[in-house]
Amino acid sequence: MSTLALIFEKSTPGKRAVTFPACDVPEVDPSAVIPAELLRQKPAELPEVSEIEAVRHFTQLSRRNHGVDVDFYPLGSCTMKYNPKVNEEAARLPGIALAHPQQPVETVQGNLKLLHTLEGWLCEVTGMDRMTFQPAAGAHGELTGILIIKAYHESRKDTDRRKVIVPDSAHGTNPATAAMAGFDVVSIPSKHDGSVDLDALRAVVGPDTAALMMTNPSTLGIFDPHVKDVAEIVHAAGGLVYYDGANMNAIMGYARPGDMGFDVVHLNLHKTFSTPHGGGGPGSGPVGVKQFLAPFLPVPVVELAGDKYLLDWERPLSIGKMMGFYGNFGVVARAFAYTLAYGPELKEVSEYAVLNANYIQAHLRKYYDLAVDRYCMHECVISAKTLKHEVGVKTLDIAKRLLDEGIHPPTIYFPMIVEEAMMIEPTETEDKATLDRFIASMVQIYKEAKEDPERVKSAPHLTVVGRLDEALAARKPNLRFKKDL
Amino acid sequence: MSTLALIFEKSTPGKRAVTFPACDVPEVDPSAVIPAELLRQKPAELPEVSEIEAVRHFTQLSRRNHGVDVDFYPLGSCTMKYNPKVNEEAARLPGIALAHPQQPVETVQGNLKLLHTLEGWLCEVTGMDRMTFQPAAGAHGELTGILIIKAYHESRKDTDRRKVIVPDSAHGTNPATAAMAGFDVVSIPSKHDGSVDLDALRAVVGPDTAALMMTNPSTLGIFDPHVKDVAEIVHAAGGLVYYDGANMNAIMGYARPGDMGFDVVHLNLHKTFSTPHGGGGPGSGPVGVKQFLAPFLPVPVVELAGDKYLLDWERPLSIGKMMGFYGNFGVVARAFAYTLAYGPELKEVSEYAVLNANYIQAHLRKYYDLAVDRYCMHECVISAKTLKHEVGVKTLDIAKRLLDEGIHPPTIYFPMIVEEAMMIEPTETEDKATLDRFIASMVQIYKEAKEDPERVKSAPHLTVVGRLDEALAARKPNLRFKKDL
Amino acid sequence: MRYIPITQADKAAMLRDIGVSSTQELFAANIPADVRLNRPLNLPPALSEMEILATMSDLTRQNVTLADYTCFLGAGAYDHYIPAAVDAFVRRGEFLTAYTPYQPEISQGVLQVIYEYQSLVCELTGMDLSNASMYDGGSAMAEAAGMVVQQTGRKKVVVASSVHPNWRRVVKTYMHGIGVEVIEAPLVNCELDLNKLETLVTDEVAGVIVQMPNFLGHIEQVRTIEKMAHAKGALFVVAADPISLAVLEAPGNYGADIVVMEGQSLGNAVSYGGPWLGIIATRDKFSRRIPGRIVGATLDNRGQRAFVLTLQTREQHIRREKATSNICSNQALNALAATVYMTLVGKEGLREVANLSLQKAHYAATQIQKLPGYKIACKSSFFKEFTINCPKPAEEINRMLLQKGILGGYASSPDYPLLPNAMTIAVTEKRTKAQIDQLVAALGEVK
Amino acid sequence: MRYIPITQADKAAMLRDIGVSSTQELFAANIPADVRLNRPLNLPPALSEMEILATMSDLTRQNVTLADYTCFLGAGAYDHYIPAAVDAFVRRGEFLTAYTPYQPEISQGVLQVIYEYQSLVCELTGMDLSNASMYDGGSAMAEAAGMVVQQTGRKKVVVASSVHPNWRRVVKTYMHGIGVEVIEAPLVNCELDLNKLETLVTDEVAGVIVQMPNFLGHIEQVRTIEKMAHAKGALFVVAADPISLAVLEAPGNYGADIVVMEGQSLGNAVSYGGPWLGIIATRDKFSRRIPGRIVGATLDNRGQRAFVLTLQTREQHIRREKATSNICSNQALNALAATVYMTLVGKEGLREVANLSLQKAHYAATQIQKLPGYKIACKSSFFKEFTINCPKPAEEINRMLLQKGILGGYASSPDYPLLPNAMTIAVTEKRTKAQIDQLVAALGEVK
Ligand SMILES: Cc1ncc(COP(=O)(O)O)c(C=O)c1O
Ligand SMILES: Cc1ncc(COP(=O)(O)O)c(C=O)c1O
Repeated sequence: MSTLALIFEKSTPGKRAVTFPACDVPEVDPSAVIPAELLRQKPAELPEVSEIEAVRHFTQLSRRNHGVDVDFYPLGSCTMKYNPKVNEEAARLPGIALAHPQQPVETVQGNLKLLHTLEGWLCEVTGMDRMTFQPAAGAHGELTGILIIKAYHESRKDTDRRKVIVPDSAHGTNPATAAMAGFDVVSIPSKHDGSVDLDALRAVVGPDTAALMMTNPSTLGIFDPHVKDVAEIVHAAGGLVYYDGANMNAIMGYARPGDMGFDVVHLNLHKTFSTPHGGGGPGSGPVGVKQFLAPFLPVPVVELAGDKYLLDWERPLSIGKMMGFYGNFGVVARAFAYTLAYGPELKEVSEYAVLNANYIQAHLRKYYDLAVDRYCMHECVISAKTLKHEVGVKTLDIAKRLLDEGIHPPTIYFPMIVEEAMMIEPTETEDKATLDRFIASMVQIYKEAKEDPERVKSAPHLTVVGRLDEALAARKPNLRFKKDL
Repeated sequence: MSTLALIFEKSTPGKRAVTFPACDVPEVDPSAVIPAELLRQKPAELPEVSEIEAVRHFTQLSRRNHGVDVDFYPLGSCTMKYNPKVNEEAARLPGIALAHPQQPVETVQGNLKLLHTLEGWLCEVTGMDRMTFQPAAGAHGELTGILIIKAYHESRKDTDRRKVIVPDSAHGTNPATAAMAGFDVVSIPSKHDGSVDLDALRAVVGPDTAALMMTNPSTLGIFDPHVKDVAEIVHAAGGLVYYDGANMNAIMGYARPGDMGFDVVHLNLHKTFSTPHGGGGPGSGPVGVKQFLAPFLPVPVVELAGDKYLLDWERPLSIGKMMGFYGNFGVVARAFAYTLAYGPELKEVSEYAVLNANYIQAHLRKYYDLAVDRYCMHECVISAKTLKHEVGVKTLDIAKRLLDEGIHPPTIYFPMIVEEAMMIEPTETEDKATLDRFIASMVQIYKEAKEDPERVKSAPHLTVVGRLDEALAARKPNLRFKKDL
Repeated sequence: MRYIPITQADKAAMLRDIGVSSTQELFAANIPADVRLNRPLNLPPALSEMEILATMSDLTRQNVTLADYTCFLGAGAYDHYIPAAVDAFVRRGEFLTAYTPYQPEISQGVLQVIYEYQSLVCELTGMDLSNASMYDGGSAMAEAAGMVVQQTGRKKVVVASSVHPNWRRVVKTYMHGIGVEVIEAPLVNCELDLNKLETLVTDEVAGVIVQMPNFLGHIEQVRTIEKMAHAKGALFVVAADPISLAVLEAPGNYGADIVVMEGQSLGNAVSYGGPWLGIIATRDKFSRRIPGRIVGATLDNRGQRAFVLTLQTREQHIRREKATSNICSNQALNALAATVYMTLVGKEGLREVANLSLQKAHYAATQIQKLPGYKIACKSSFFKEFTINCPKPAEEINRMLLQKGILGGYASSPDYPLLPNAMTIAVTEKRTKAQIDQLVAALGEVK
Repeated sequence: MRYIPITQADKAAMLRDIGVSSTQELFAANIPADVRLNRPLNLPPALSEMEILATMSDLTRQNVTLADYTCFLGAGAYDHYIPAAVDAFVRRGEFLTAYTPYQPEISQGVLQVIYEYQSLVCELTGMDLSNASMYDGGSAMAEAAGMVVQQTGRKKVVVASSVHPNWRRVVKTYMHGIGVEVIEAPLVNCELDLNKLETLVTDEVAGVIVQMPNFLGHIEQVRTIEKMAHAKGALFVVAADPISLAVLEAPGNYGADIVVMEGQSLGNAVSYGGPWLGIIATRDKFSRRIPGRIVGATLDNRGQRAFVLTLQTREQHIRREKATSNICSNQALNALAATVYMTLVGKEGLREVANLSLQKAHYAATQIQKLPGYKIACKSSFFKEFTINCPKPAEEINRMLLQKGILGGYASSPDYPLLPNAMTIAVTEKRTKAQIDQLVAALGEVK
C-alpha cells in the first residue's frame, strides 16, 4: 500500500481523460506543411489514463504530503506562514489570471496599477525608492540586485570592483549569486551570533569591493547591532550594500533596510507576504533600490503618466531583462491582497513573529543548546550538540522523530556555522497551543533520546515511508521513468 | 493522534478568522430598534479560532475520509461514479452561482434555457413528456411524483384510491414516500430475483389502488421481464405507475420508462448524471411525467414563449411547491454539463456499467452466493450466507475488512430480501485494473475468512478508528457538543 | 466516452470472463424486446470538456449576476459574504465525492463535520438537537409541520401569512398529502394580526408556524404567539434567519418547539435557488420524531471517541412506511459549507455580519423614508430587510434600477395586495454606504 | 491582525515565560535605536477579506481578458485549454502550502510529482534528464547559456534573432554578468540565415541557441544548425514549444544538448506573464551541470521505492559560490500543473491539441492570404503561429480588432524592422472556425 505506482505504471494504451473537439476547419496533412525530417517519428510516451485514474493518482499523492494547511511547519528561513485562501481567489480573478502579457497597455491598466501601487507600498516597507517585480524568487532577486550593482559600477567606469563580500553565515544563494554575476566571492567569518565581524570586514574592503551582501536579521535570527556601520564601511570603500530581505518578517514597521543605508534589497513575497510555497515555488523576489540605481532596473518599468499607466522600455542603463515578462504576476497579486489585509499593521506581523520565536527559545533552551544566548528575532537557532555528545542522537534524528508527531521539522544543519543546528521559525500565524505542542514534542524527544536513543535514531516510525537511502539515490541516479522496451 | 479535537475544543476566547469592515453608515443602537425582549441575551457559542486553525481542522478532517476521488466506492444503489471536475467549474460560472432566484425572468434567460433544454433531453432519455427539477433528491422526487398522482386522482374525483403498492424489494424511500403522501402502503412480496410477482400484484390491485411504485432494474440488479405487464395490470385497475429511476444508469439508451408504460419517473442526477454526493447530498431528483400529468407539476414551470423563457405560475391543478425555488439548480447545472459530455453516447454509460457489474459477478460467484443466478444489470447482489454458516464470518465483517484495503465496501444488508446481502455497483467509470483489485481483495478476504476468521471478524485494522459502539451511540445519544459550564 | 476507462482490449477480456460475446447479450438477457429502444437517443452530439465550458459560459453569460449588479434583493436569498476558505473545503475531493457515511471507520471526516454542524445549529437556535440537514428552508418547514401533526395527532396547522409565500406553498403541498388543513393567519400591516390569530389557534391546531423576521422583514411578537400556541396545546414552530440570531433572541429561549431555517446565508451561494441548506432543530423530547440523518458520538473498540450515524430507527431504510420522513440524501455539502462558515466568522464575526446588516438596512430605510413618495410600509421593527411603499409599482421601479446596475428589492404587492406598490429591500453587510446612497438616489429619480 | 492567532491573554503568558514585559523589549534588545522606524508605516488602512476581494475585482475589472475577448495573441503566451482538473490539484492544500521536499518521509507526494514531471519532460523532449523546474522559459534559456559556457570554457554564445526578443534580453543580461559575448545571428525573412550563421559559429563559440518554432512562428533548419554547432565543438541549445512536440520532432532526436521550454501552455494560466514554468532538459553527460533541484528514486529502510532530492552537490546550499546556479525556490506548483495537464491530455490528447492548433493556424493563414493587402511574410513552414504583412501597422489594426472583441496578433515590426507591418498570429485549439472567420472578416475591413 505504501508504494504508489507511477502514473506511467498505471498507463494502458487507448485510455483517455481529456479529449478535444473534432477539427472544424478543412484539414491539411501535417506532412504536407512540415518538412518530413522535422516531423515527430515516435510520439512522446505520455501516460494514457482515464480522468478518474488521474484524479485518484494526484489525490492520493497529495495525501502523502505535509503542508502548512496540514500542520505546523517551522522551517527556519522559509517563513512558512499561513497562506490566506482569499489570496487564491484574488489571483484567479479573470482580470489577473486571464490577461495576456502581450496585451496593449490600454487593456491592462488594472494590472499595471496593481504593480505600481504595490511597488509604492513595498518601497514604504523597505525604505527604498523604486522596485521591480521581475525576479521570480529570492535568489533571482539577488542576481537582479547584484547585476544592478555591477551595471552601476560599470556606468561609472569603476570596473575594478570584482569582489563581493559575503559573510559565512549567509544563505547559499548569496555567494552563488555573486559568482553567477561574475564576481569573486570574498567570504568573511561571521561573529558567533551571525553578525558581521567589522574587523574582518574592514580587513577585506577596498577599491576592488563591488558590494557586500548581508542578511539581516542574520540566519541566526539576530539583528546586526552594527548594521549601519557595515553599510558605512562598505560605502566608504566605494562599494554598495545589498540587503537580503528574506528575513523581513522580523522587522516590518520596526526598521527599514533603506534607513540602514542599504542600496538594494530583495523581498521574498513567498515568505514575508504569505504567498504559498507550492511544493518549492513559485515565489517572487522583488528588488528595491535607492533612486540613484533606478536607471539600472530591468525593463520594462511601470510608470504613471497622467492618469495612465505605461510600460517604460526606454531605459538605456537598464540591466535588461531577468524573465520573459513582468515576473510572477499571479504571486505578486497575492502579495497585494496580503498587504491590503494589513496595511500599517504589518508591524504586528513582525511583533508576533518575534514573540513566537522567543517563546519557543525560552522553553527549548532548557533542553537544547542555544546558538546565541540572547533574545532572537523571528527565528531561533538551537543545537543538539550536547545531546549528540551525550547519547549520540543527532539533529537529523530529532527531525525524523518530529515527523512522527505530524510536525514538519525545523531547517536543520543550517546555518552551517552552528554545529547540529536547528533553525526554528514559527511565524506569527501559529497560536500558543501549537507552539506548546511543538515544545512538548521537542522536550519529549529530548527525554526519549536520553532514555531510549535507538527509538529516536530509528525514526520516523509512523510515516508512509521510512528513512531513505540518499546515498543510493546519488550513486545510482534514477531520475526518470523509462518504459522497458 | 487518532482523535481529532472538535472545533469547539480548539476555541479560545478572542480568536478571529474572518473579520468584517467597520460600519460605514451612521449607527443605531440595536436596542433602540429591536424590542428588548427580543434581543439576544447570550451569544451563540460559535467557535473562536483563527483562519489557520480552521483550515487545518477541515483539512485534517477531510484526510480522515474516503471518497470517489480517493479510491473505489462500489456502494450499490448509489452509483458512485466519477464526478467530473469540469462540472464543478461549470456550476461556479457567475451566471449560475451568482444569479438570485428572485431576479426578474428577463435577467435569467440563460438559466431558464438551461432548465428547459435539460428538461427536453431528460424527457428523451426517459421517454416522458415534461419534467420538473424542483425535487432535491430521489426521495423528494418520489414524494413529488406520488403527490402528482394523488392530485390526478383527486382532479377526477376518484378519491377512494388510498393505496400504493410497493414491492418488498423496494428502497425504503418508496414506502416512506407513499406514507408521507397520505397513502396506505401495500407491500407485496417480490420474486426471488426482485421482480414483481404478477400474481401477488393481481391479488392486491383494485379500485383502491392509487399507484404502484416500481424500481427497475430492481434493487437486485435485474430488469423486470414483465415490466410492461406490471404497468398494464395497474393501469387496468385505474391506478398509475411510478418508476423509481434511481437505477437508470443500467438502461440509458436501451429502454425508457415512458415506453414501458410508466406515468411518472424520477431520476437521481447525483447518481446517473454524475453530480457529486457531497458526503450525503445535495442531490437532485427531477420528476418526469406523461403529458396528461403535466398540469399537476409543481410551480413554476419553465416555458418557452416565442424566443423568451418564462416561469409559469398559473397552473391551477399544480400540486404546489416542493421547495423554496426551482430545486438544486447548481446540481442540475452539473447534470447539464454531464449530458453535454455524452449526448447520445449516454448509451455507452449503461453498456459499461452493465459490463463492469457482470465482470465482478462472474468472478465473485466462485466464492460467494449469488442472489440471482443470471446476468445482472448495473449491479450485482452477492451474499455471504454460506460463509457465515461455515465459519461465522458475516457480510459486516467482510465489509470492514475491505476498509483495510482502502476500498469502500458495497451496500450491505440491502435489499432486505437477500440474506447477508452485498450489493455491488461498480459503475462504468472504473477500469478493469480497479475491478481486478477489488475482486482480488474479495477473494483474499474469503480465503482469510476460512483460514483466520478472527482476523476478518476483528477488522478493520488499518483505519484511523476501529469498529464503533453503535449501541452506545443509540443508548446514550450524544448529538452535540456542549461547553461545560 | 468521456469518463469510461475500459479499453477495447479490456472489454474483450471481460466479456470472455463473463462468458458472452458482446454486451448486447447481457442486455438481451435482461430487457424484453418489446420495451427496448431501437434508435439512438435524440440528443445533441457529445462535446469535449472545452466545448462544455464554452457552451455553458456562453449560455449563462446573458444572466444578470450579483458579481456585476448591486443587490438589494432578498426575499429568501441573501447576498452575504462567503469567505474564500469555504469553497476550498467544499472542493476537497474527500468531502465532495463521499456519500452518506455508512462506513464510519473511513468517514470520520464527514461524520465529525456533521456532529459539529449539529452542535453549531443548537448553539445558534438554542435548541437541543439538530439533524444532519434538510433540502432547504421551505421543505424543512413542511417537515416540521408534519412533525407537529404526528406529535399532537391533530389535523390543522396555522401558518402566518407573513411566512415566505413559497414556503407556505410547500407546507400546503406536503400537508395536502396527509390531509392536514393549513390555515393562513392574516396580517395587520407587516405583522401577524394577533387578535385574529388568537381566534384561529384552537385546540384542534397541531402547531403555529411563524417566520422571524418575517418575509416582509419585520419582527413578530413571538413571545405572545408562543403563549397562544402552547395555551392550546399546539406546538410552536419558528422559521428564523440564521444571521439574525446573532442579534435576535434564540427561538429556544422563547419557547419554540421546532426551529427551521434556510442556511443559504451561511456560506452557500445564491445559485439561482439551490443547492442550499434546510436546517431543523428541536427539543430532546422530539428526538424520535425528527426526520433525516443524525450523527452521534460514541467510542470505538480502541476506546477512542468517534462519530457514527445514530437513532436510525426513525429512518426510511429501517422503518420504511413508518419512518418519520422519506428523506435519504440530504444537503451535507451545504451543511459543510455552513460549518466552515460559522467556524470562520465565529462568535464575534456572526455578530458583526448581523450588526452590519442591521445598521445598513436601517440607514437605507432612513434615507428612503426621506424621499418624497416613499414610506416604510410598517412601523414595526425589522432586522436586515424592510418593506416600503413606492410611488409606482415596484416592478416598474426595478426595471429602471436594473439600467443603473442595481437589482432592486422584491415586489411584494402581488403576494400582499394590501400593501400598495410594496418593495421589500434587503441590505447585507456587503453593501457599502456608497451603494446604498446610489440606490436612494436612483429611487429619488422616479417620478 | 487578520492572520495572527495570539490572544492578548496568550501574549501575556508568553511574555511572562520569555521574561520580558512587552514585545517592545525584544525589539529594543535587537534593533539599535538609530535604525528604528519611529512612525507607523504609511500604508492604506487594513481591509477585511470582503473588501480585499471587492477592491481587487474592481481594480482588475477594467482589464481586457481572454474570458471576454477572442485571442489570436501569442508571442510567448498561449491560450491553450486548461482542463478543469488541473486547478483542482493546484488548490490542494498539501501541494499548495508545502515547500521544497526537504523531509522526504512526509513529502512523497510532491517528490513523486516532480519525478513524474521530470519523466514527462524527458519523454516530450527526447532528452535524458530534467530538473524540477526553472523560473520561466527565458531564464531557463539564460541558464542553458551559462551551462554551455561552463561546459566548454568558451566565452561567446550565438543566439538566433528569431528567438523571443525578451528571452534574448534575458540571455544577454545573464551573460553580461559573467562577461560572455552574445552574438545575434540574423535572419532572412522569418528564419535564420544559415550562411551568415555558419560564419558566426566559430570554435570560440560555446553554444548556438535557437527557438523552434521561432518567435515568428516558423520552423528553423535545426538539423543543419545542429551540424554547424557541433562541427565547431559548440553545444546546441533548442528552445521548443512543448505543445509542438506532439507534431515536431523531439530535439533529442536531432542532436540538442540542452532543451529549454516555456511550460505555460501545459496547464498554466497566462496570468499576465507568470507564474509559469521554465523547463530545462539535457543529456546524462551534463547531469552535474544542470541547475536546480532534481528528484531521484531510491529505497527506504523498509525496502520500498521512494523519492528524494538528489545530486544536491550541484546546488547553492551545499556548494555556495561553486554551485551550478543560485536557484533555490523554483516553480514547483506550475510543474505540478504541467504534470496533471500532461497526464490528463495524455499521449493522444497532446497530439490532438497540437494537430488542432496546426490545422486552425493553417486555415487562418490560408484565409488571410486571400485578403487583398495581406500576405504571409515568409514561405517557410509554421506550426500554430505565423507572421503576416498587413496593409497598415499591426498596432493600428489591433485597435480596430479590439473594438470587435478580438485580441489581434503581436505587432512584430518593432522587433523585426525588416518585416513591414508585420503581425504574428497565434491560433490554438480553442479557436473555432467561426472565430477565425470573424478575424478574417475584420481584417478584410481594414482599408
Ligand atoms: C536568507 C535567504 N536568502 C535567500 C533565499 C533564497 O530565496 P528563494 O528560495 O526564493 O530563491 C532564502 C530562501 O530560502 C533565504 O532563506
Ligand atoms: C432505488 C432507490 N430509490 C430511491 C433512492 C432515494 O434517493 P435519494 O437518496 O436521492 O433521496 C435511492 C437512494 O439511495 C435508491 O437507491
